[in-house]
Amino acid sequence: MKLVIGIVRPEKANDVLESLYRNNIRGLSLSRVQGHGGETERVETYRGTTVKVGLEDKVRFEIAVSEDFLDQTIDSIVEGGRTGEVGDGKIFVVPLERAVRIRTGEADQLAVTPIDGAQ
Amino acid sequence: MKLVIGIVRPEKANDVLESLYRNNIRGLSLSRVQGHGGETERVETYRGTTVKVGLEDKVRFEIAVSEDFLDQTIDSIVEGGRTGEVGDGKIFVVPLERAVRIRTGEADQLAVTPIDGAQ
Amino acid sequence: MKLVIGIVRPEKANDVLESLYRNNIRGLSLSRVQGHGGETERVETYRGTTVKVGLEDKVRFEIAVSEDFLDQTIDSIVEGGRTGEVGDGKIFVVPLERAVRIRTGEADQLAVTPIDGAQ
Amino acid sequence: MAGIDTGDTAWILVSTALVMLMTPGLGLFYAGFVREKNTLNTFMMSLAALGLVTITWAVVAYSLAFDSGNDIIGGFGHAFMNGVDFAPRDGQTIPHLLFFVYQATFAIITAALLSGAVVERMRFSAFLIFIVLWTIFVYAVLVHWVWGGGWLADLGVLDFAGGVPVEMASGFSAWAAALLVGARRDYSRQALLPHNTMYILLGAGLLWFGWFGFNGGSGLAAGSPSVLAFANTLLAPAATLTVWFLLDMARDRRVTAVGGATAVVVGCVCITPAAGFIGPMWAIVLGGVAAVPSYALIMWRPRTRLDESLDVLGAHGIGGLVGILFIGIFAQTTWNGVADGLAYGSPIQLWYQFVAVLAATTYSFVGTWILLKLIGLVMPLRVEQRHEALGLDVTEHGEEAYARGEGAILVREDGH
Amino acid sequence: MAGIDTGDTAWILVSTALVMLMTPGLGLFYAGFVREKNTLNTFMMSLAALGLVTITWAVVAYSLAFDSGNDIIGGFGHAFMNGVDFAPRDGQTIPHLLFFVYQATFAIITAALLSGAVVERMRFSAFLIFIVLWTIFVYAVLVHWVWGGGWLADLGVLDFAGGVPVEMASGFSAWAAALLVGARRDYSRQALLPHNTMYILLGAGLLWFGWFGFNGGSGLAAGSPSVLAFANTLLAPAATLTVWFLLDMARDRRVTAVGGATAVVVGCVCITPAAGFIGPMWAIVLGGVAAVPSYALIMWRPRTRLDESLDVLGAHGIGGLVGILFIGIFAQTTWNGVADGLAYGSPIQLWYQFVAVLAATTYSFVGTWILLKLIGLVMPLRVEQRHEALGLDVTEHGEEAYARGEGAILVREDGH
Amino acid sequence: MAGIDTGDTAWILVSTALVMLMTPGLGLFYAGFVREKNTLNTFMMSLAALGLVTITWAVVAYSLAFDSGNDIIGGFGHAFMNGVDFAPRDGQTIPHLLFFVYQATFAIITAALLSGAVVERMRFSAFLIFIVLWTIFVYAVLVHWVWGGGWLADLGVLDFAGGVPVEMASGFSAWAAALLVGARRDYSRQALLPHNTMYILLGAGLLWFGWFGFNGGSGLAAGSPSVLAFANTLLAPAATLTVWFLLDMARDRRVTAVGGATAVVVGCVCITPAAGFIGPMWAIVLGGVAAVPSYALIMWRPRTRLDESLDVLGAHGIGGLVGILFIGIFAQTTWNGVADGLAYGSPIQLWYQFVAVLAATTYSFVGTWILLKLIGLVMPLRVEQRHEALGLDVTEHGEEAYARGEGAILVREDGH
Ligand SMILES: Nc1ncnc2c1ncn2[C@@H]1O[C@H](COP(=O)(O)OP(=O)(O)O)[C@@H](O)[C@H]1O
Ligand SMILES: Nc1ncnc2c1ncn2[C@@H]1O[C@H](COP(=O)(O)OP(=O)(O)O)[C@@H](O)[C@H]1O
Ligand SMILES: Nc1ncnc2c1ncn2[C@@H]1O[C@H](COP(=O)(O)OP(=O)(O)O)[C@@H](O)[C@H]1O
Repeated sequence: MKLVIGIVRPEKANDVLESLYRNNIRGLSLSRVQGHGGETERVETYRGTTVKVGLEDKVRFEIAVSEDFLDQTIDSIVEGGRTGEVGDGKIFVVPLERAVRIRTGEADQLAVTPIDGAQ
Repeated sequence: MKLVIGIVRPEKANDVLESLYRNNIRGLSLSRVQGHGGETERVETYRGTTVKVGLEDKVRFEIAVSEDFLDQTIDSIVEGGRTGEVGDGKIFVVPLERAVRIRTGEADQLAVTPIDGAQ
Repeated sequence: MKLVIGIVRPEKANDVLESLYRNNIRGLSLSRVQGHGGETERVETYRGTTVKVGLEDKVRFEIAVSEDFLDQTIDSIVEGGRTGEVGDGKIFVVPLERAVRIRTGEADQLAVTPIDGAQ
Repeated sequence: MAGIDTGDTAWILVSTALVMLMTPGLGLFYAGFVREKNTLNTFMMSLAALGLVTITWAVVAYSLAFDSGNDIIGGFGHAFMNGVDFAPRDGQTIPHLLFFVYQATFAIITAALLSGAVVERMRFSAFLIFIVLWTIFVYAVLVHWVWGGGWLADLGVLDFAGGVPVEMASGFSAWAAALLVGARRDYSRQALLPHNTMYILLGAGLLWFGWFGFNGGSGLAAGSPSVLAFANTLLAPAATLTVWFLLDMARDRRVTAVGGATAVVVGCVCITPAAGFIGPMWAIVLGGVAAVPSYALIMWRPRTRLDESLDVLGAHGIGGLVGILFIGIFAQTTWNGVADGLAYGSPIQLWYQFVAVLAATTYSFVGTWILLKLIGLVMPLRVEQRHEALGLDVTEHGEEAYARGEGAILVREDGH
Repeated sequence: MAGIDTGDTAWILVSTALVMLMTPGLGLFYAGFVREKNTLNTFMMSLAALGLVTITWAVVAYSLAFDSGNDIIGGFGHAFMNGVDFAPRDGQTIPHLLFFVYQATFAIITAALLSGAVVERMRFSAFLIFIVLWTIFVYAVLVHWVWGGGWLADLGVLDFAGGVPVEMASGFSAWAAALLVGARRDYSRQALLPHNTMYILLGAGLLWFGWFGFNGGSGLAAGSPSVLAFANTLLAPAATLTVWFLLDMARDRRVTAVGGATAVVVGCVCITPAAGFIGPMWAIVLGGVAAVPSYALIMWRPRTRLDESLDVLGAHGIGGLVGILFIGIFAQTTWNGVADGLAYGSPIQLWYQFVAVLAATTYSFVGTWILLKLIGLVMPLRVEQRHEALGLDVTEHGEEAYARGEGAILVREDGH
Repeated sequence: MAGIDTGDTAWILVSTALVMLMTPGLGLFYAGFVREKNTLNTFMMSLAALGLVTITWAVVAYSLAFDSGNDIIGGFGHAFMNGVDFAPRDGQTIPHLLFFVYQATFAIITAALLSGAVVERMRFSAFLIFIVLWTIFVYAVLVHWVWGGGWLADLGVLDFAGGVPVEMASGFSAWAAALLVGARRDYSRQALLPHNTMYILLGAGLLWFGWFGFNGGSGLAAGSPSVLAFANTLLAPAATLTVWFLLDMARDRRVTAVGGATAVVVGCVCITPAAGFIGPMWAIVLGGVAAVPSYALIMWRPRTRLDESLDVLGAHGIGGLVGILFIGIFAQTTWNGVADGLAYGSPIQLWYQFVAVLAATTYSFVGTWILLKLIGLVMPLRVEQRHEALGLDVTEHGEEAYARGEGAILVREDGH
């Protein structure tokens, strides 16, 4: 299993989500981060205080997947997140040794597959 | 060493914390994330704009532990975080190659053990 | 490649950034987290409700680097983030199997090196 | 028009606007106290009062309160605003219509206050029905008793700006409501913290600002009683604030912001009934004295089973009660031109005030209990447990207070 | 001074302050509707109106509106506030200078309203130029027509507090502006959600509060018309709120907070022209009735291509139109002392009102179209696409609404 | 009561409420400027003024300011509000009690202004003691000089609404306080950014709104001087805003929101002393002119070692100074009925004004210096370094502005 971390533009987060759902990747978590990369810095002024801000808002996806879904997941993120301009973000893949579903205690593969529409 | 990532309901975050403390796991970081899993989507309306929101608020724990504490950590999270309903969340375990305590520069095992009540 | 996670005091985040930039580590993401470690707890009161809060605000850096940059990265964080008092934070290093630049689809090493000042 | 004074009219117009502003101010104040997931629901309970209670007031409640009727309740002579026009009421120098609308804003804010007891769990529709009925059967009745020619007025009870129908009524009704609606599921199990203390502070500021119209306007003119009431509305809360700081210091060596905001409200509450009846130095004393019982109750209440969530009883019920009794002791003819209290030679006044306390607290507690029992027969008073956990903003209103675009996928309803 | 009444003066002073407060209130209301990255820009459009429109008003627009002139436009007699001093205008009991400043606050808020059509994309400098020109060529002209002795006044049109120059003018100008500036890039592709619904609710509260001065002050005295207008400004929005709740319930079984705030505005808008002309019970009816078309338009509009982002047309244009026509039917001499509508025996009034609708909507739509076309010749109306994506706070103002120190590195300009 | 005018009374009642609202408005404004961890502490300094300064005023400061006494200081005749009742003061048409309470709100806001110099580091208890003493020994004295029959009044100094005791006093006291309390630890090392610019904008809106009562009420009646002052309070800040936009554009091609909010304050400040003395077109000029020195100082100050954190000196000290001098040149009897300035043939007035500047700046700077030195002898003025790093909300008040339940574990004090 792998843990896929995808950092994308906030305005593309929805496209990434839709593209992931379409590929049946339905378990994921996301959070807001700020990133620095090749983008230009901006200058802000508050009264007499001038600052240089080198960070841009990004959305960070964290998705645990089984080996078979890995490529699909990466492709979905690339597809949904790309604009072609600097700042589109990165995907990182980290090995995942164990996954546990808290509700049931189930481990591994099963845990990374969500229960459909269950309630 | 392992890095344990636990994603739980916000309303259970305190129970998880208490259960971790009880098991002497005292170094941890947490953040707010939004997750998508098997939960049902909800519909929101703002004037004429209707949206489908598939994300729920969750709290993400990140805990570096030495091998010996791993099971205890996982059990604490499961115990504190379980309600039995869909949406309880997941635990992911990732290998951890190095850990450094910034204050002292100490590396590895030592770094993941907090100093008791010091300061 | 490695994924370096550094958790530092919010008031030192800028120093860490400056020290990373100086060492030519320019791709990174950061987010706000709350951490528990060896720090003392504080008591807060809201009308008749008294609570014990054991969490401190921290900033979490996430930096993907190639092997050669690893030590430099760790050193930069330690250097920029240290005050010497309990609560300075931790650095965790996790193996990174793949890195993809979303804009181009480039994988691995290339993806972790940002494009200079490009636009 | 004959008998109308433009200066008096100007001041009551303003006072009305000020009291109206208190309700959004209260919405803000209360919204700060709840968890993020219930922010909108909490504010909406105040906004709902601005809508429904106004209409209720125009249709029937005003008439029941202020039409002559009998000792217990007014008649239907002014139902649907019949006869409410420009000619002033007896002894007044402002248009009847203005009196009507000024009083309407009192009915609104009082109903909105009740929300404090039931936030984060009450079904919105049940709350709507509750405030409409409460305005008719509890509020209008109590108003009639003290201001509409009812038995408390006849007795000689003094209540300048609403210790009986506003403060004690909301406080003791809140108690009953909290008992009947029940505690929040997480109450006393989790820390339920104010999600935005700035809302609380700014809300308290707006409430205090509006209270100048509430008390200052209750003289129904720009004359001496209004000026006295106005001045006291600065002095008393200032004293409450000061004493609250000291109490906070004594307890924990730290002055709290939530405490400061609470003190503002308690100070304004305690002076409400007394504002036009006691001298300014006594107002300072009252403000200081009233801090103590409210402080004690507000600190103690969360350790009990009673989830009267935002302490309407502690702030309004007790604050109003203290103010009403204080009049009985320190009312002073030289200031109010009307009556003296015990300290100035007229002990009977304290008895009148005591009767008012008994009547107001009992009637409002029992009345609210009955109303909620009845409503509970036709619909559940609370939302489902699962909804309570998710938060009422999403479940009752389908909105989030601080929505973010991420993860919100646009629904194109007509397949565009 | 002879002819001046202190009570009237007091009330119009207050009314002016109240109307002034509406503009920051609107800034808050509108800022809540946009995404976080455009918060400051949105508020700044309102603040800019407080600066630039005030100066424009003093220099020339007031004169064009209220100096005698001809049927179409006033003269330059009061340019640079010439002759605007303490002596009251004919038939008024307040100083001319106060009348000037009261009217100034109307010009300000009306210009600020236009921002609702173009948030999140219009170049700030273009907006500044636009509101200056619009105040002169659209607003001042329409004011002259109805209140400055122009042809609509001559005809017999009734407009108490601004159905023509404020509500319909802003609404239909917004429509034109939205067409010419074009939709936001993400419009109808992404969910563009209000980033802070509490701003919207509190903003609506402040607007309603200020509207008591807007309508209540339009009698220019503390007399009966003002009191009637004031009372109606509580009653009508309360009815709109109630009906809006019902409409929301009918649609989705849930009452929305954004809807509630919108209802407040629509209710205040619809009563604006009618406030001093119809009786209180008709005001309640008007408030209820006016909810329906505005509701329908506001629900339907986002499904079209027209990104009139904050629905100025739906809330103000349509609300004002309904109010203007309603007068034609239900105006009542017994209440207003001036004129009856169709229902009270004077059908011609409805015709006058209808002419006012035609004139106001056409003139403002066309006028705005021409002005923006002209401005578009000298500068782009919109920011660059890349800037729109980044947000206008950072790109147009160099600031963030909620700045955090992390990542902001201090620039020491002089090498300290 | 004889000699009382209801219209005048109505307007001063309202003005008092408006000025009172300025203090929560200021709390909001200032809280926006600090970092999140000091939000509540900053607001609490304003709220504390509402409590403690009010009581100080009632007990002794009012008497020292307005009781006859001598040229330097008033007597104790009105201590504990002795003799403050309904009978108007000489030459006034409002109850003495109302005059007292109106002036109280001035004392409150002035003390609250001082917090701007010392936010994010001053010990809360030291601040409380400071404002009480400052109100007595600095504020009351300066008030006596210009308005209480003191030597500046005798000389012929004109100060309509507080250029001397409010604006210059707070500005130059802030300078002294910043020097004595010392810079924030992170000052000039880290970017200290406003955590919520919307608070700043809304706060500025509320301040402007309140300032209509501040200046407009300083005529103590609803007559011509009040109307002039009121109108000028719209015009001058509008001009300041416009010029500030231009200055921002010139510097960086971008208009800033923080700048806009600052301009509002500077504009209101500069017109404060002059409001009832100069004609409206001169008010516009003053507003525009006053923007320049304040702008320059506010841009330059952060590059110095002086951490006068929220630029009370730049906004209030300099703004007030410019306004005071401006009167000396452009005061006009045709508008004010009292005195002419240099441009209208009376050059001596400028000299009087110049004396007022010298007296106010010196006395307030030195007085504050001495008071803080004395307080520093009994307690540290600053919090501990570690507390400063953690933030004063948590350390001084035991609260967070935006608390979240996660990680907050309920303490059950009595083992329930
Ligand atoms: N080495 C890295 N480690 C962690 N995050 C990174 C790294 N490089 C880039 N990022 C994230 O990706 C975002 C976009 O990266 P950037 O280099 O600007 O774009 P691009 O990939 O298009 O060249 C950054 O804002 C940052 O959040
Ligand atoms: N594959 C995954 N990767 C990352 N996070 C996940 C994944 N699956 C679930 N989650 C997180 O766990 C939460 C609960 O998951 P869900 O599948 O709804 O519950 P359950 O585990 O009870 O079936 C989600 O909201 C999401 O935050
Ligand atoms: N085992 C851990 N796993 C994850 N985060 C940790 C761990 N230990 C510490 N941290 C983070 O580091 C911060 C500082 O740690 P702490 O132990 O207090 O300081 P120090 O390293 O100086 O002893 C904590 O607030 C927490 O955010």
